[in-house]
Amino acid sequence: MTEVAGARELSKEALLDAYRTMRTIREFEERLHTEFATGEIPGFVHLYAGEEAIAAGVMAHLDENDYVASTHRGHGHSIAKGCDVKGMMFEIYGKDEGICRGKGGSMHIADLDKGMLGANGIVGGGPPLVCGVGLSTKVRGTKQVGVSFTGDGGANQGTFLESLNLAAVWELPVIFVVENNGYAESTSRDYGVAVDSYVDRAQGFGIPGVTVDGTDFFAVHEAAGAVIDRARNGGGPSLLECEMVRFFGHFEGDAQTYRAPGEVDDLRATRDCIVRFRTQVVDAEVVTDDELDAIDEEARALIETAVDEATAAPVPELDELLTDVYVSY
Amino acid sequence: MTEVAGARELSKEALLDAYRTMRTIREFEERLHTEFATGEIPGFVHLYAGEEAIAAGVMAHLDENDYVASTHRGHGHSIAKGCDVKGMMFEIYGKDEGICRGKGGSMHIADLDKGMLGANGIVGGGPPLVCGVGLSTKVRGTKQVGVSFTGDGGANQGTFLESLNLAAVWELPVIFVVENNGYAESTSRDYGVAVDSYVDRAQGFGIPGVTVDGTDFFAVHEAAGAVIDRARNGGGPSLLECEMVRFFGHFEGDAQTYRAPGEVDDLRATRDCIVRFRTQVVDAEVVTDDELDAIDEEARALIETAVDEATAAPVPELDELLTDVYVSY
Amino acid sequence: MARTITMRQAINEALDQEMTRDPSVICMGEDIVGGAGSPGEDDAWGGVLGVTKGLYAKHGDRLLDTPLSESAYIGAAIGAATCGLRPVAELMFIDFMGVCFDQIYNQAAKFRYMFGGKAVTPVTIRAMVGAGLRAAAQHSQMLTPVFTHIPGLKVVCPSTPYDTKGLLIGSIRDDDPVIFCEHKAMYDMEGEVPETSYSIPLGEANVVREGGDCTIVAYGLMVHKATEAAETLASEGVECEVVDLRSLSPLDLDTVIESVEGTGHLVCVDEANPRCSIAADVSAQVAQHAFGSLRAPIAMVTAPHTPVPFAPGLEDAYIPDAARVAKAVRSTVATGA
Amino acid sequence: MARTITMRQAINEALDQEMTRDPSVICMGEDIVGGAGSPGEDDAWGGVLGVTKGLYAKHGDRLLDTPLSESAYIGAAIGAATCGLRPVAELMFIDFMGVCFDQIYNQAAKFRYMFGGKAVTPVTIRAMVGAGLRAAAQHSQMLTPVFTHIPGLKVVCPSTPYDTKGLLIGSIRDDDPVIFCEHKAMYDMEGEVPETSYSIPLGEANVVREGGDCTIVAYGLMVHKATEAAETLASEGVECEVVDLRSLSPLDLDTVIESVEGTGHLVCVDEANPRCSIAADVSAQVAQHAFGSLRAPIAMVTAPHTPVPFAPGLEDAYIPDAARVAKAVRSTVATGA
Ligand SMILES: Cc1ncc(C[n+]2csc(CCOP(=O)(O)OP(=O)(O)O)c2C)c(N)n1
Ligand SMILES: Cc1ncc(C[n+]2csc(CCOP(=O)(O)OP(=O)(O)O)c2C)c(N)n1
Ligand SMILES: [Mg+2]
Ligand SMILES: [Mg+2]
Repeated sequence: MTEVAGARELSKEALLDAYRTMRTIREFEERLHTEFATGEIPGFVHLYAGEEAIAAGVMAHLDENDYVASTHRGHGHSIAKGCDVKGMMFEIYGKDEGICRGKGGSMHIADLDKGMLGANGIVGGGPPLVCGVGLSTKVRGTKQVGVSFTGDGGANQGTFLESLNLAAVWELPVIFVVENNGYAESTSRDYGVAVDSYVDRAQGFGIPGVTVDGTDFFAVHEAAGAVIDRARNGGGPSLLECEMVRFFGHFEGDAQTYRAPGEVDDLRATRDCIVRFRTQVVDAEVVTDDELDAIDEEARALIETAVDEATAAPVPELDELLTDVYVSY
Repeated sequence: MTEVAGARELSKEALLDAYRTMRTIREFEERLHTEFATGEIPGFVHLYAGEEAIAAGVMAHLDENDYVASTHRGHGHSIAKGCDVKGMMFEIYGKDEGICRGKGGSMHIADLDKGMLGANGIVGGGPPLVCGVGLSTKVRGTKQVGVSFTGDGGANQGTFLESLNLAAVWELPVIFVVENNGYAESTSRDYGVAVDSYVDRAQGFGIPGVTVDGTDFFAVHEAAGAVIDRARNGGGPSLLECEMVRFFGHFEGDAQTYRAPGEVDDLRATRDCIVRFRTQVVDAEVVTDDELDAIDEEARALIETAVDEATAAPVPELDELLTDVYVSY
Repeated sequence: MARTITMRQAINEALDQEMTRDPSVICMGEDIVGGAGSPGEDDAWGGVLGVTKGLYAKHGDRLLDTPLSESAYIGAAIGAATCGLRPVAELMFIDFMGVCFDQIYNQAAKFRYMFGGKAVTPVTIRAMVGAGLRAAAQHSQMLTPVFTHIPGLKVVCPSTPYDTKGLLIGSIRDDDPVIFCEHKAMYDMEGEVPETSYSIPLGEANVVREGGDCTIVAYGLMVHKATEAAETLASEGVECEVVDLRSLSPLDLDTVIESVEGTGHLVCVDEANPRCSIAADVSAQVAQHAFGSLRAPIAMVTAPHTPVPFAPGLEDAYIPDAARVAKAVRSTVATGA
Repeated sequence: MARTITMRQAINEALDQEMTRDPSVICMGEDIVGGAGSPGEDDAWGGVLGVTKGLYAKHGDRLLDTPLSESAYIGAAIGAATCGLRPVAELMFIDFMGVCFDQIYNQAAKFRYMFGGKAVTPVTIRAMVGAGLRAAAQHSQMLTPVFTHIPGLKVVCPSTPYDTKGLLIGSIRDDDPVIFCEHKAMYDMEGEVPETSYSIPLGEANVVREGGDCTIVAYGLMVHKATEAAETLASEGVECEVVDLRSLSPLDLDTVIESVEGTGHLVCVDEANPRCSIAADVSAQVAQHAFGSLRAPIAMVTAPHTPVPFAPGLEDAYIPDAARVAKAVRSTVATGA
């Protein structure tokens, strides 16, 4: 019932946008999973499937002037923040027209024009950077906010913990989203952390927080809206913990024997944020199945084209090796 | 009254030992302050005067098999942990017979045979090391504990915060003492931290804690006894926050204009842990003024000799420059 | 008896044998066991590329998974080393050193000196180095020069399974802190390795190929590029002597100089970035101590002064290859003939 | 108009003028104002050695004291640089880089390359380097080679108040991350400095003394040791050309080579530890690119491969001095004559 209520509070356009974002991410990730198996995709690839509601629910409150610092598992954040999907696919294939000219790959997708400060190969790399975003908006008196995403494992990194303190002390317009999917690589969240909640931890630094079910788009959307609003209006930083599920391995190629047998099938059957969203909005009678099917098809076609074009696209010229080290030398 | 009660619980020998420790530290530091002004003492010197009750109160529960990691303000911890006082003085003067052969100086006084893992020039350097102490005792099934000292400023360093988590997760026999003297260099503790208590912060990591008045030896002694006992008997880590006062500048040469006018005089008049201890034990009628005066004299004589000998002592031979880099090369 | 095993197996065997031999040896790192606290298998990963797989079954709690906090657990390994253990800590990718470098260079490396010789810190820090896995700028660095610069640290980077086993055992037994660099593109490389335990002392280079025309100094993966180049050159009538440094600190300069005295020509190969690199270091020391033996300019073949690019073609161009080494040799040999 | 001021004042003036000129310039660091939140004076310290004293009175909240958390605030400076500010962050002692190095070399240094040229990161990180203040092993390092090794970082280390002001202004205006190294033993050194604002571009060495017999390459405090040696040698009839690198990355190799072509002899002086040092780097590059001009072995005069000792006599022996430089010059000139 509440879920239906949540669905009724958003405009139809907003609902369709959110669905499009989540569906595009899911399609992107499922397809990468398949393509990776063929051996066509180089490097380490960490998929966001199952976690889409967080990226969509948070980013719905941001515009291009707001900045986001992502993680190694960055495709979802990038798509939701408005990065060009084809450009991302080209990047992951290491092609010249990639969003980073093929120089970054999956772990370093960034587009500063869109406010995407980058996926990050270093766990805990992002939180200090986002404090800088908050500082820059304070110094200039603008209304931008910065959002950093950190996993349940990354929330044990000193850089993250120091950033909580700095943001609290300087009252920065910054939101720390903790994406708690229960695992850091193969290690259980409960092995790496001795307390139940990251919110308690944040409170020990003077940062208020809230925990939501990250498979419920509306819960994420509402909580994110509140903390982003507060930050934007001078109310300081917050922590938003999202409990969520990871549908694939830590990275592609992970046999996942550390998970319970049947765990992923169960999660897919019972905790799929996209299925849940669909049920919510259709039950609320604000969107029809047909409308959502059309978006499914749109997403499918987009990713299909993206993969086709990416595989066919030219690789960077070799002299690109030596460019972009300095602005001026 | 309670103060008197506290004094009555300890043996006379323990009380005299505690007084001797505190008095020796005070004498050491006051004398260094004077000597530094003459220009005879090289380098950066951070004095512990005013904070003696913490070193004495904590170390009373440790023996040579327990390990301590100290800070840049390490003289007090070293003396209380049993380092040779003359050797320390020689070291601070950069002499060959110094406890570190003159190679370390004030900021690196260490004696592993006494369980002193070193003063540390890096704020936050010690807490991870002490986790290693705890790990080593767990792996070997011994009963040793590790104690790290960190200032109110240092408690914002990522290394300290990560160590809280590691100790909690591994349930290490480790105690984190936060020496809260209100300042990190010239910066107020309240500028650097957005919460009232470091105990709350530790709880966010799953570590229990307690705050005591660090100018009350008996309060420190009792609280430290409890947490060290718990750690020694498999009960895991704790944090002990001591509120305390610094009688000198951050380092020698500091004009301290960031302090309120008269602040230090007030503190010396009202919050001197040694004066308080003396009153407590004499009021409790367990120790006489004469007995304490004798210790004062003893401490004075010891430091006097230490300074005399240190100034006269030979400096290291120049070929010492190249020794001790590796055990084997 | 020697059998053919991979470098991955050689590391695993070295750890296994040292843990069996010495109860003070423990291993720790993120996911080095894998599955800690998780509902599935306990010994699930054995490290991110499976190097420590199976050790948990044999040694149990002396292998510890850690929370994601490199400063805390690398520091804990160092602290434990100062009070009697002999920990082997895995940093996973050497690229992560930036979040815990203080514990390594200001603590472990300096204790002995700062404390007037009284501390020993027998810790070994294992980490993957090098490019070639399309792992991009933050997972492909060498960074060997950064550690080599620091007095008090020993730095090892083996090129064969045989050396890997012996040098890892040597590192664990060494009483100084050692940075043990494993090239991730070489884990599947095979070679003959004795089953029994043996230790190779740190600080001894290995002449892996003899030749009188030009000395090529290399380490890690680059030894193989150097050897490949040497084979090509042999067919052109140019005989190269390939010196595998094995240990970057301490450095066996004597072996390098002896070789240069014989050949009069020197090419230094390094997968690290060029500035202040191992290649530069060896070149400079030879230019100072064996200048008279040099008959031509010293050549350095290194990665360019850029981060490691992701795109496979660019990454391949980034890594020094046999062709570039051969070209450098040809040019120096031609000059000084 | 030029007046005589100290290096400390030159830094202060450069910061002052840039903050006045460009509202996007901010300064941050531990105690760079001093007294934040404390009951006494607000602007109490101006940094641990008083370098930023007085700037708060003029620029107020654009100078920020920070909590004791280098990763967080250095990272914040870097993050702010990517979105439009031009922060100058003070790391206090360069020795503290170990607790925040990741933000510097994996983040700031690599953004531009990893992101395909789209990011600019105009951050300047000021830090004190060098020995001489009896500050011992963890407060006296150079570490300049560590930063120089990393592609994407620029590294500057001035030797005079004049250069300090111009290079600091140049660094702040530069769109790349710059590590600006201030030798703490030189803060009181005086020199002529124009009152007006001026910028010295990064990557240009300076020939501070001309001479035809031997080239001495140095930077920072060592420039003065080199010049002192050159003066002694001049009285012996040996004329040295002293090249002050000023910027270690980018490196002005052309100026070095041009000088060596004239003199045929090279001595590289570096206060850093020897392995993979700046001295080694310059030596190696000359041995590769100007070998033909060399008439004798290249000599390196550096600190030993040890941490910095505390005892004054040992520390003085640690730091390269004019006598050692002169000796190296005499020996190379004698050899190649
Ligand atoms: C500093 C650092 N340490 C370790 C790693 C290796 N690593 C990459 S992802 C990861 C686990 C991250 O877990 P979490 O933060 O929960 O994010 P998730 O993968 O679950 O999204 C680890 C250990 C790294 N990239 N950087
Ligand atoms: C990593 C690091 N950052 C900064 C410093 C410089 N520094 C030395 S002591 C100090 C303040 C420490 O304050 P606190 O932890 O409260 O200890 P206190 O001096 O009050 O005993 C600072 C900033 C340092 N030594 N190491
Ligand atoms: Mg996770
Ligand atoms: Mg303090």
